[in-house]
Amino acid sequence: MEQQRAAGTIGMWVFLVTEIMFFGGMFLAYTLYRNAYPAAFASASNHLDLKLGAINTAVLIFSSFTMAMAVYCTQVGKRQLQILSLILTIGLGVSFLGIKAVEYHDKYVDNLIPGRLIPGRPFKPEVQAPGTPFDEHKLHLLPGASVNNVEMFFWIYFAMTGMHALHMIIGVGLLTVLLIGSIRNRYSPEYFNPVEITGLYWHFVDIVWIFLFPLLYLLGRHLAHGG
Amino acid sequence: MSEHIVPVRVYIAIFLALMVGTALTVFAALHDFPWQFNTVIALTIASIKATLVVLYFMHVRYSSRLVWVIVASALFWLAILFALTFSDYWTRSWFQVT
Amino acid sequence: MQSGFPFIPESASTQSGNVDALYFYLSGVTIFFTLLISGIIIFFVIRYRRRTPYEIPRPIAGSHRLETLWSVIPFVIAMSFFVWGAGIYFKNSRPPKDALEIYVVGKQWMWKFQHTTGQREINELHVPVGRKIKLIMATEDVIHDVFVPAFRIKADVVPGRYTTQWFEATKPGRYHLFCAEYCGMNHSQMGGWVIVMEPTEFENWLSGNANQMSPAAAGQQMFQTLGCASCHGANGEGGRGPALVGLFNSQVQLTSGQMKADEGYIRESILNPQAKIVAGYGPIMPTFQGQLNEEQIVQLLAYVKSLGSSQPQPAPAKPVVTSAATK
Amino acid sequence: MEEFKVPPPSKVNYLNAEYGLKSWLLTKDHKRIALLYMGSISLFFFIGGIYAMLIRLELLVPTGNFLTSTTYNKVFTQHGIIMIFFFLIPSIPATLGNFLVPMMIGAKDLAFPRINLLSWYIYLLGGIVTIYALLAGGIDTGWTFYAPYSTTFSNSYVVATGLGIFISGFSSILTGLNFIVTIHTMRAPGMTWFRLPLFIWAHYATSLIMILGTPVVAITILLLAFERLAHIGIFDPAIGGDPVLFQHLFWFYSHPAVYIMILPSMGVVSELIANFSRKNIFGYKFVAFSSLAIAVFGFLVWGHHLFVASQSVYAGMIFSFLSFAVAIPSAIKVFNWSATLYKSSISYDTPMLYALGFIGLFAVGGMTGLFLASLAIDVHVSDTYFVVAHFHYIMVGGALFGYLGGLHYWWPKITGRMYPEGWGRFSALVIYVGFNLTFLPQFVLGYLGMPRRYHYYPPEFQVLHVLSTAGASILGVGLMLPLFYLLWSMRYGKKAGGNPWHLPGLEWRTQSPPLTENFEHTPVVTWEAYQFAPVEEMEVVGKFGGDKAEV
Ligand code: HEA
Ligand code: HEA
Ligand code: HEC
Ligand code: CUA
Ligand SMILES: [Cu+2]
Repeated sequence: MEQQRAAGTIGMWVFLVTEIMFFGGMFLAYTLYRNAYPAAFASASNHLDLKLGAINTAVLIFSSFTMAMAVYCTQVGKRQLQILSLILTIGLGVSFLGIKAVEYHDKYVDNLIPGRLIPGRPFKPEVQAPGTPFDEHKLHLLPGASVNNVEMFFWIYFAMTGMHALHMIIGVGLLTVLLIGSIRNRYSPEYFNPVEITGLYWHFVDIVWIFLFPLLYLLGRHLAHGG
Repeated sequence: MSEHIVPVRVYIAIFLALMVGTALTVFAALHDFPWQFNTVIALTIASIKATLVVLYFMHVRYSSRLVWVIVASALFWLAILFALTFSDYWTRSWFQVT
Repeated sequence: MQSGFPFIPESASTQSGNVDALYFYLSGVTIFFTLLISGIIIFFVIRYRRRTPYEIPRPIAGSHRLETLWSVIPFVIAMSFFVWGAGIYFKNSRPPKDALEIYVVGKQWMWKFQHTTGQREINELHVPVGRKIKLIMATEDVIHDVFVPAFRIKADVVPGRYTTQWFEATKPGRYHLFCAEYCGMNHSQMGGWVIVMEPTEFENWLSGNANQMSPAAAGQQMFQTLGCASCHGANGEGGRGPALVGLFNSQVQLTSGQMKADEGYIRESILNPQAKIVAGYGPIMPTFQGQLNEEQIVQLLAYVKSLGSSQPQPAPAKPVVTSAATK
Repeated sequence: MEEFKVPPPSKVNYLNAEYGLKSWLLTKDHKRIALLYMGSISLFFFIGGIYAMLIRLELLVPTGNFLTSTTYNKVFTQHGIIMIFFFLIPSIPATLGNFLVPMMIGAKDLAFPRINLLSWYIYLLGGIVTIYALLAGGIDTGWTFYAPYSTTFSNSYVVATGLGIFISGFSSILTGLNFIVTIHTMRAPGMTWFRLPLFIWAHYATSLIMILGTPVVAITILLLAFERLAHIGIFDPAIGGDPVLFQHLFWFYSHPAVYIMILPSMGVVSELIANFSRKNIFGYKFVAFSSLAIAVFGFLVWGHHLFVASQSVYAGMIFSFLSFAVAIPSAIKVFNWSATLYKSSISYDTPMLYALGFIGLFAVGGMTGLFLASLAIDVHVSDTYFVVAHFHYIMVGGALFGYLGGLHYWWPKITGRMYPEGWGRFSALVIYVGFNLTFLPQFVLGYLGMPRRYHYYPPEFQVLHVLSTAGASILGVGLMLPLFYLLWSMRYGKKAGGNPWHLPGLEWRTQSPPLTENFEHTPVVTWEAYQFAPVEEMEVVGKFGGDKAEV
């Protein structure tokens, strides 16, 4: 049993290593192009919804906390609390995805979906002309930014957040299985490995977001004060 | 593997720290620091937050050496990927402008 | 065509001898080690063949001394390969200042060459013997690669930027030109000949084909028709846009820093003018991306270059890949 | 002192424990899964081999028009893709590794038997998707998928093939994960790290590469597919992307992947050299750690595929330097194997012939890799037949020879019957001769300037191409022989018994074919790896190896 438990945990850690490398490829592309096209990336970044991004960060951190509590409650055998924590975690995860969907929709409205990801709706943002009144639906280009490279940003944005969202969806699925398991009283202080491993996965997804948030939403904000 | 059970107050403390970190990073992002300090600050805060999650929420602090090694190797390989790719791009003239 | 020694191709450039020498050295080392290892193995295999079915030889644990020896010796040999190989490579990847420039555009599946004096060729390249030649290469579509075995040179041609390579032919003759990066259906037919001629012959060839407009002249024409002149002045002397006279190879003051105006920079300035703004000017220059093919861009480039370079051209630090990617 | 008993051979073993298709398709037994894998990779090897024969046939004449250029391009691409992703990468790990890793460390199974089965299904799914792509129209990008040809210009089934490779990548990740966890947590009592057979070390190193590299190629292929489907991508110059970034990401995996292919083979060869010369490996620790060193250094050299790809000159020099560094652990292995033979007792059984062949051919393949790593030479021979010869020497002369050697060596364990020794030696010889005749001329071709992936070529290269094709036919015949006699031996071969080679390894201390649980009792290991004991003791139940070896 002990060996089994160790194997499960180590297996999940090894799996998380592969996940790190998987996201690593995209982080690399991000770093490269952010360095090459700082102005375009900052302009695009400023067009993202800072408020929603920050709220989502908080939501996800909170869900990580409830997840940690779920593991804790299983370890000490508080079943009611364990179920409650799991429900909360799932709820927060779903909220995150909901907010993300709202953001995606905003981008859709502003014609910011890159390439032909959505057939018939190519990337074609309206660019704010200098001196005209601020319009939040228009792209405000900083000096030196070119629209082409803004498209690159949005592709990286959708690729990374999309991959992250996919991981969230899988995570919510795993949590649902756990929830059913705990309602059926399957886990106990002697046997909590599934909860623990799912927790590891969930926290990992949280960590990815902890990096995505500043990289995608924050860098370059200072260039357009209050923008 | 350790049977270590992390007390609830640690979790709460970490949770609060993460929230504060988030607020800080947003706050810092809206201020104009010289040079690349905006980037440095944002990434430092993110790394601290990630470290807290890894150490406490993911229990690495209380885990076997093997888990430490696994985490470290992931970071090491990520560093390889970045360092050697940039050994190309940074020595091309592409990045001459700063 | 075939040289006397059938294991190496014709050697017809200043660098081919160096590469061959290194190749012989490596071949020697390889043959030596292969024979050494095979010899040892064969000797052991015969000498220590199993004589009785159940014999158990005495175990030997190993020897740190020996193991260190056969880690250090290969390392030292390998470093000699490295130093020698990198030395030749580094030298060969710096195009000399006084080289004759030839523009190369690859497209599926042909090579177009244009001499600064206007002669155009397809799948054939005429060059004089004893002159340093620098190829400035671009592609209309996928990655191609200019490979001339007799010169021991090869470099990929990458979409979105210029790459360069150079050679100096030493022997008149006809040499294979291959495309050495897989580029689709007729990759194997995307080639032709490099024809190396005596200088006088080459002059004759040039004058025999002199009816074409030089790339710079063609570029000048486009400069007028595309409306560049409306901002940069009829002769590039400047106006709403900065002066282009003396721009090439100068140090440009940008809003975001400083940069050398090499080929890649000029290319980018035409295709993605917003990316790097000259200090003191607004981002008003329209992009010409999608309106020009690589050949036309090359001609504009040739024109801008013909407006003179302000500084004596310093040896570029990173040849072969000097170029910048376009935005 | 722990008594270790060889059980009287039971009639029940993993092969006949259960019958019926379902018992195979739903099995969680690592040995059965290994056989499932073996069947599927053999199938892919033959498909790949037929493509190889088509290549060689077409190149018999300079302007062969038995195939069109488009078809030729598809043929070599599919040859490369199938051989690499569906044959060589899973070959040893998923078959011999799957079978033997648990047995060699004294475990009942891998740590995650169900994941192991899942990995086979994933592999199969990836294979089916790829075969679908091939039948639907094929792919013509070269196995390297370089952008922008693959993203924009190719008119072939790039996305479907990419998907197949993407899927099968997960099977390799899961196998690697399973091995790592198994080796860490399931070793039998007394099986310390330095008592592990070198085969295990090699597989551990291989698994590291699998889990660290594969995800990067997975995301790369995914991005490539999007670039093709949605016309949006990080490799597209139109929006500021760099096609060379694709090459960086691709080779970040694919260079280490060549060590996924060779390390397991090196593991096999270490076993063969030691066991067929009855001698412990000279410098066990050096050989063990050199596997890890190859796995780590292997990640530092990918840029040597980009020397002429417009990579920065300085990066080229860094990668060149590091490529030479990675050669040293390989050199250590070669010399230590040779030294192991000193004052040993060498038998000339088929597996040993393959092992000896491996050393020589790998040395040649590896040292010609050094030609390629020497910048100035690579400029000339990159993308020529020199490269083709280099990697076939390592992948066929090295990796495939190791696989064949291992297959013969463990055949009695797997099937319970011996292969016919005479046929084994004969075909090893034929393969060796055919192989050299096929690929030795290609080194010369390459230096003469014959580019690779060429359908038509200048006539002066014909002589060497004819030689190569002649060799390939011999090689093809040689490779057909094992197929026949191995299958034949499954029914008519001599019964093998638990330990036909009289060896001390744990896998030999149980019956052949083994029980489903591998061992009757969990073994307790008291001996070092490759500690040979007199045959009387190996045979006598209860006085087996271990206790005697204390001396
Ligand atoms: C199993 C597969 C495998 C292995 C193990 C290797 C091993 C090595 N490879 Fe190879 N390689 C490939 C498969 C492999 N390669 C493939 C498939 C390609 C082409 C991909 C494509 O484009 O399609 C390729 C291409 C390739 C290139 C790019 C060529 C080009 O396209 O321009 C280079 C360049 O450096 C290279 C180098 C090396 C080196 C230095 C090693 C080293 O690891 C070798 C180390 C081994 C030894 C050195 C031999 C043992 C040592 C001795 C006998 C002692 C004597 C030694 C000394 C004196 C130093 N390889
Ligand atoms: C594991 C990897 C592997 C293996 C085992 C092989 C095996 C062989 N390969 Fe291949 N090869 C590659 C990996 C491999 N190759 C790769 C990665 C490429 C690059 C692709 C690219 O450029 O994208 C390549 C490219 C390649 C080329 C270059 C094509 C070109 O650039 O235009 C050639 C040319 O000779 C070739 C030949 C062969 C031959 C003759 C064999 C033989 O060893 C095969 C022998 C096997 C059999 C013959 C099968 C068994 C027998 C039968 C099925 C019966 C039929 C036989 C007869 C009728 C005789 N291969
Ligand atoms: C609408 C006016 C306009 C037109 C038309 C125009 N340019 Fe420009 N160009 C500018 C301005 C303004 C700048 C400086 C700001 C910048 O870098 O974008 C500039 C910069 C440049 C530069 C970089 C100069 C330097 O000093 O670094 C080059 C090269 C150039 N243009 C070439 C061209 C060519 C070739 C064309 C025609 C195909 C062209 N321009 C058409 C306005 C124009
Ligand atoms: Cu152009 Cu190959
Ligand atoms: Cu490599």
